[in-house]
Amino acid sequence: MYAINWDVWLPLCILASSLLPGLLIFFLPEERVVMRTLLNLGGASLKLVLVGILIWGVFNGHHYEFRFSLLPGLDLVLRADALSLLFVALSAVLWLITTVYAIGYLEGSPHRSRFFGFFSLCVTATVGVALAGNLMTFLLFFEMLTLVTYPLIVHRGTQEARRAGRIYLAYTVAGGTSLLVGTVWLYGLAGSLEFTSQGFVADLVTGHRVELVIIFVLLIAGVGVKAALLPLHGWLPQAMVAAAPVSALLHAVAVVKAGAFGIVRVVYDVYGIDFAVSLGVALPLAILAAVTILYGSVRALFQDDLKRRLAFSTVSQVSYIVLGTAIVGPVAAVGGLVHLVHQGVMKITLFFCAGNLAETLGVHKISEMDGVGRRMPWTMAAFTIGAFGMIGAPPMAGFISKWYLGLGALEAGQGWVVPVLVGSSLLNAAYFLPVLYRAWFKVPAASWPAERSFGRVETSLALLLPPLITAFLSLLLGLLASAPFSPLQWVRFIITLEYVP
Amino acid sequence: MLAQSFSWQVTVIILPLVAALLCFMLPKWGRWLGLVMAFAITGSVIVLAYQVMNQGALRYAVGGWGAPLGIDLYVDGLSLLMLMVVALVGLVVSVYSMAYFKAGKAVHFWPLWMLLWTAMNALFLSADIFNLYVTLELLGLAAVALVALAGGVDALGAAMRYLLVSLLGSLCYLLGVALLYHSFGTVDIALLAERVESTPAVWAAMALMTVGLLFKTALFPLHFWLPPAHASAPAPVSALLSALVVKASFYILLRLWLEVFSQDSTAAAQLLGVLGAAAVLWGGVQALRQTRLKMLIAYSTVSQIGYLFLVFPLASLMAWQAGLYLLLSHALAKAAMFLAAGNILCFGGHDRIADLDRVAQRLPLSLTAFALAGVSSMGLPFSGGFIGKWMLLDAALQSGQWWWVAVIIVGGLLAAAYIFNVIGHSFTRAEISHEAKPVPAIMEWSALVLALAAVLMGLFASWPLAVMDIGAPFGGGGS
Amino acid sequence: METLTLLSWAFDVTLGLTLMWLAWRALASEDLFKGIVLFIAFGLLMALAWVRLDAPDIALAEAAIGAGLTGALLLGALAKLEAGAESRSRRSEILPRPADKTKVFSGLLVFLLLALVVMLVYAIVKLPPLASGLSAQVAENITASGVSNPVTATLLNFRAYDTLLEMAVLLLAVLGIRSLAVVQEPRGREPGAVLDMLSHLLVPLLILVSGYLLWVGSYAAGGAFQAGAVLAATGVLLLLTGWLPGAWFVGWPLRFLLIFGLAVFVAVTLVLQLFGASFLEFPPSLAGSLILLIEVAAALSIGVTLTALFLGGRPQPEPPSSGRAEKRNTSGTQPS
Amino acid sequence: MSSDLFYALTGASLFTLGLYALIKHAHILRKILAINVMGSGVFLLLVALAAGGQQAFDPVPHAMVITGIVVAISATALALALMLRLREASGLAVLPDTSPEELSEQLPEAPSDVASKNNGKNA
Repeated sequence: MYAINWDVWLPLCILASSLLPGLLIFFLPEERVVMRTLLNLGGASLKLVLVGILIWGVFNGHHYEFRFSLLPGLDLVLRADALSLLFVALSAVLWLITTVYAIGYLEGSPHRSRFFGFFSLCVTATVGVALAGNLMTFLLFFEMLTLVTYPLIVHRGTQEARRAGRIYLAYTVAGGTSLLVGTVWLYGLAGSLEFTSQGFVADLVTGHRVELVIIFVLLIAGVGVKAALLPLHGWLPQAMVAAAPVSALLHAVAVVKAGAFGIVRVVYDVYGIDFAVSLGVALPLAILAAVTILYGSVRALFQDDLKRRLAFSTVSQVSYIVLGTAIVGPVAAVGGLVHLVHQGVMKITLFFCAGNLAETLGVHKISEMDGVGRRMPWTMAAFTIGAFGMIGAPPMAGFISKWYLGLGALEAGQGWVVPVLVGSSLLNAAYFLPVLYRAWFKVPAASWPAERSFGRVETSLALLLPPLITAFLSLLLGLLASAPFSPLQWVRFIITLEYVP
Repeated sequence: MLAQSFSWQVTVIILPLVAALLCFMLPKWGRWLGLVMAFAITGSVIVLAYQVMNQGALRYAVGGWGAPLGIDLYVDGLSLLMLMVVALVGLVVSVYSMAYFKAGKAVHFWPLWMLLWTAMNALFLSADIFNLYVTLELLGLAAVALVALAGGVDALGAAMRYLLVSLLGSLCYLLGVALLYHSFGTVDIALLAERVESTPAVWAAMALMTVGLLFKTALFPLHFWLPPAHASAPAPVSALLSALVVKASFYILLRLWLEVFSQDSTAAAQLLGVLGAAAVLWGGVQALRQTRLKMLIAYSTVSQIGYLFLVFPLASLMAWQAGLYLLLSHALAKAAMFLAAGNILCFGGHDRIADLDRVAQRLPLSLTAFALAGVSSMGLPFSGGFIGKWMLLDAALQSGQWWWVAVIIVGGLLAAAYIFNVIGHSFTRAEISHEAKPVPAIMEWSALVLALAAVLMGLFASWPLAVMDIGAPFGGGGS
Repeated sequence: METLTLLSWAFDVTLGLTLMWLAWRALASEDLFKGIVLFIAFGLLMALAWVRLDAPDIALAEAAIGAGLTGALLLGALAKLEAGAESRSRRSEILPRPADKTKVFSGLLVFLLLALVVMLVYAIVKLPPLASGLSAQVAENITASGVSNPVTATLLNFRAYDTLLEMAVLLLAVLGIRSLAVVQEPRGREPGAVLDMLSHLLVPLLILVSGYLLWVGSYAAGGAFQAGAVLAATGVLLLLTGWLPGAWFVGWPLRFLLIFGLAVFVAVTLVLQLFGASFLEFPPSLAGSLILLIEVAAALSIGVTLTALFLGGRPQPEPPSSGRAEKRNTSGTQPS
Repeated sequence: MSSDLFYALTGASLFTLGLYALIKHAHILRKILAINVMGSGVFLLLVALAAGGQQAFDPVPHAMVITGIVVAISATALALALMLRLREASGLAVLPDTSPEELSEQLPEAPSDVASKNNGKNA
């Protein structure tokens, strides 16, 4: 059945599977709930199927690449390579789940057509980022992601939401500009922007070392804004005023992940890890990541607002990916990269649960969570799994990441990383365990701030199922880490490409 | 024989002129005549484009005399793209105006607009600097009369100022024409390009013509007349002025600099660049300070015009292309913005940014148009503005003049700030305070179509770039 | 150099200096009326300068249009200004506020203008002495142009396209004025007996002169614009004596007359194009008659157009209130 | 110096003189006069330079000047009509002297244009 041109069009179809439903949804009247749901879920499922085909095809030696000339010498390239498959698969799976959750969460609220339209566009941009075959395409979708996320953040139209939107834009537009300048400059030097494993800069540019360092800083600063690297993280805790599905999207599926993914791309496929080391930029990046890890954890400790605490936790956790990328050594790289998946699955669970608490009981603050485990046992069970994963307790997914990271750091002779990891894990425990303690062991207050009843179940099924599924997934990711086709194995495969000449 | 003498260049000029006469003669039918003719003009521009793409640049001797005695019409990639963007924006604005102008104003609008169109088409096709003067006057007077159509004190005052500035600019230009004619005995651009040498008269002509055209193009600090004029005109007129009319004088400037003044003018080019940079920044800051939407858009035009002048100090092929690309996408985006602002103004009866009153929900199409056009103005993907900005950055970095990069970046950030300021205000939860007037769907869609065109320019850049090469208008100005 | 007698030299210098002095006084005089009168005088002296420069065609055009009609327009506008001033505050019209610019600004301005003068003078003095222009080409092609007056040949054949667009400019001015103002009612001003009698005498004479200028334009100084201007002078005279176009006239007949010249121009060239000529190309055998045809139509239109410019608005046969009310309504949608 | 050259220089001076008056005077009628003087200066220069040569006179600048004169009267007429209309609306025959930035806040004393005044009140 595979005609040749499917190898060209499949990546585009994956993009279109969320783009077209998204555009259609904009024009749906508010009350066409069934049609909208159908479009949403249909698009999400179709995307999942297409991604499945894509992965299957890549395994069977197909080379998927879509090319479209933007400017003379510069193409828009969508290509399925090993790294992009990882991210595409992650976003496709999590998008489906988040869509289900969002449909449940926003039931009856105004302007849903607009919301879901941008929601779909957001995922489209993310998939574009994942499939980008050169830095130009990456930049295009990365900027598009900025734009389509903004309406989601300000969706509620409250004063705080608009303020968060403004802050988000201030950071991301500035970051985008930095990325743009870096990209143009690099293009001027190298004459090409095609991602290649082990990087293209070393092959195409001779000399210009100072410029290359500046460009590296520009690029990393550009993508680092979305990845919430230390001085650029300010928008993320603000953005938690958005609705829970949006937070899930920001933290786990799209924005933050796109940033982290971008760092991986820049280090591996633009500069190449060896060249980055020879330029002397890898170690500073690793140190920055380590500082971010500790800083995020410390800040998380002092937040009473649950979503804010989770947001700072994200700041910390995403930098594991950066850390793994920047430490020179395949093992650490595996740990970092696999955390892209693991953190996504775990953090989305946590945000779903936080959303459930807010939506069902009106609980927003940790201090209001006393005994919430008795009222909503399933939700809190999922939360607990996610939290333990974050802490890095074996056999959860998070443990795998941290284990590889530590091992890799030792292997690369960068022993200083281990205390960072340990310290961070302790901090993780320090900010998650009290929450769990409160939820399970404290006596509930007489009444919840704003309780809604859902009959026999603790909350609506559309809200309950997604966290359960993702919690289960994060268990599975840890338990079956060494099974074939697990993200871990996949990441190992990617890393062999990046490291073996 | 007939096929040879029949020229689409002439058709493109004569059709709007005939349309103006007809609209004036038959005022009752003016709107429909105007619309039909708008389609006809657009059609003939398309045919002309087809012809030029197949045959390359075309020169046409009016009256069969040929330069220097007669006047030549010349169309190459540069003029073709200008004609096409005028046709596209003109067509959409015509459709929009069908709904916008009620009977009383329509009687005046249509003939004036058709004469404006005549002036622009004639201007982009002319290869003769004195003929260009006549088209400039036609253009300026038509634009002024259209601004005055709004009728309020603001509009009349702005139109008056605009008229005086426009006449001043024309006279400066004409003085330059006189000097050039007497230096080289011709007013044909191509012949001038052959004969030109560096003499005091040429320098004086360059200074005079450049200043005159800068007045009309509203480059900082000669921009003072633009914001009130563009903001107080009726919405379709604002769109035409901001999108097209200021570009017409820029086009002449570009032609002259490319062909006639191309030799050793680096210092002057740097000066233009500096003024452009100042315009980018000043326009952006002023736009940010505005409380009225249309004033904001007008200042945004001041800022965007500045970008076009950053091209002069770079003077590489890529830079010229970038400038033209920015010009085209700005034309589309700015027209879309003014039309969208017109919708908002019609809808709520005011255009105060601070209480846009949930237009995001109530006029989603117009707001989308504004936002998409805004994306192009900011230079974010996917939009023509992004492509232009990319090329401009590339050209700036390659020429080693990195300081322009800083200007481009800050300008983009300012644009993002003022655009999102508007969009943010449309996402409020405020209670609806105004009784709103419904806006005809055709007006909303018109704005959106132009905005989408600006977006599409970000995806299909190869084609306009290929058209730009026809006749190599930038070939002589290369590095 | 020709024999430059001291006398003619002195004449030229005196004329030039007088021109500058008149312009200066016209622009600087406190009284606007005086300024306009001085400006008209300036225009007439300009005509004299054109004669000195061997440009009788321009001299005619300048006298008729530049000085005569422009002066009439200015005086008419001033009259309306002052008529309005009686009902409103007088302060700004009679004594114009000096623009509140600072001294620094004035100094800078003077400096810049001096620089401009120096630049211009330098450029002019340094112009290459041999600037033969296009006289040779014109002379070469004059026989094919259909007329023997080279200026008319240039205007209506070599550069006829300019003239076409220029007539569009004229039409545009009328369109603009008609969109701006409505001439509501006859300004029932009784003309003086002298003026009335004069007009009876002058009108036929002027029409005759106009026709003559048109005819003579093909071989001597004159042509459509000069003829049109004289025609317009007739119209202005009629308007001044209180004549207003009848209601039947101000509708489509007037509009038709306004566009007539352009329409004929376009129609002629389109018909010729059907027969294989290129745009604005007149076959030499027909050129003379075609140019005359176009000139007649153009002169008529120019005359009506210039008169309409003097009228200063759209004559309104119906009650004027409707146009007014509608104007207000629509302007209500504009930001103030 | 030939007399033609002298006329050309006169033209240049008239241009500058008009420019000065255009900028200095506030009354629109005077600005319109200034524009006309500038125009005359340019025309004079255009023709006087052509007459400079010894050859037969060059008719092309003459035609250009006639075109220019017609354009000038068109512009003058439109400007005058606009001035009268502005005076009718605002009571003043001067340009709104306020800086364009303050356009929306201007008109403290403009009495007559009902529509725009009402608008201002709504604000």
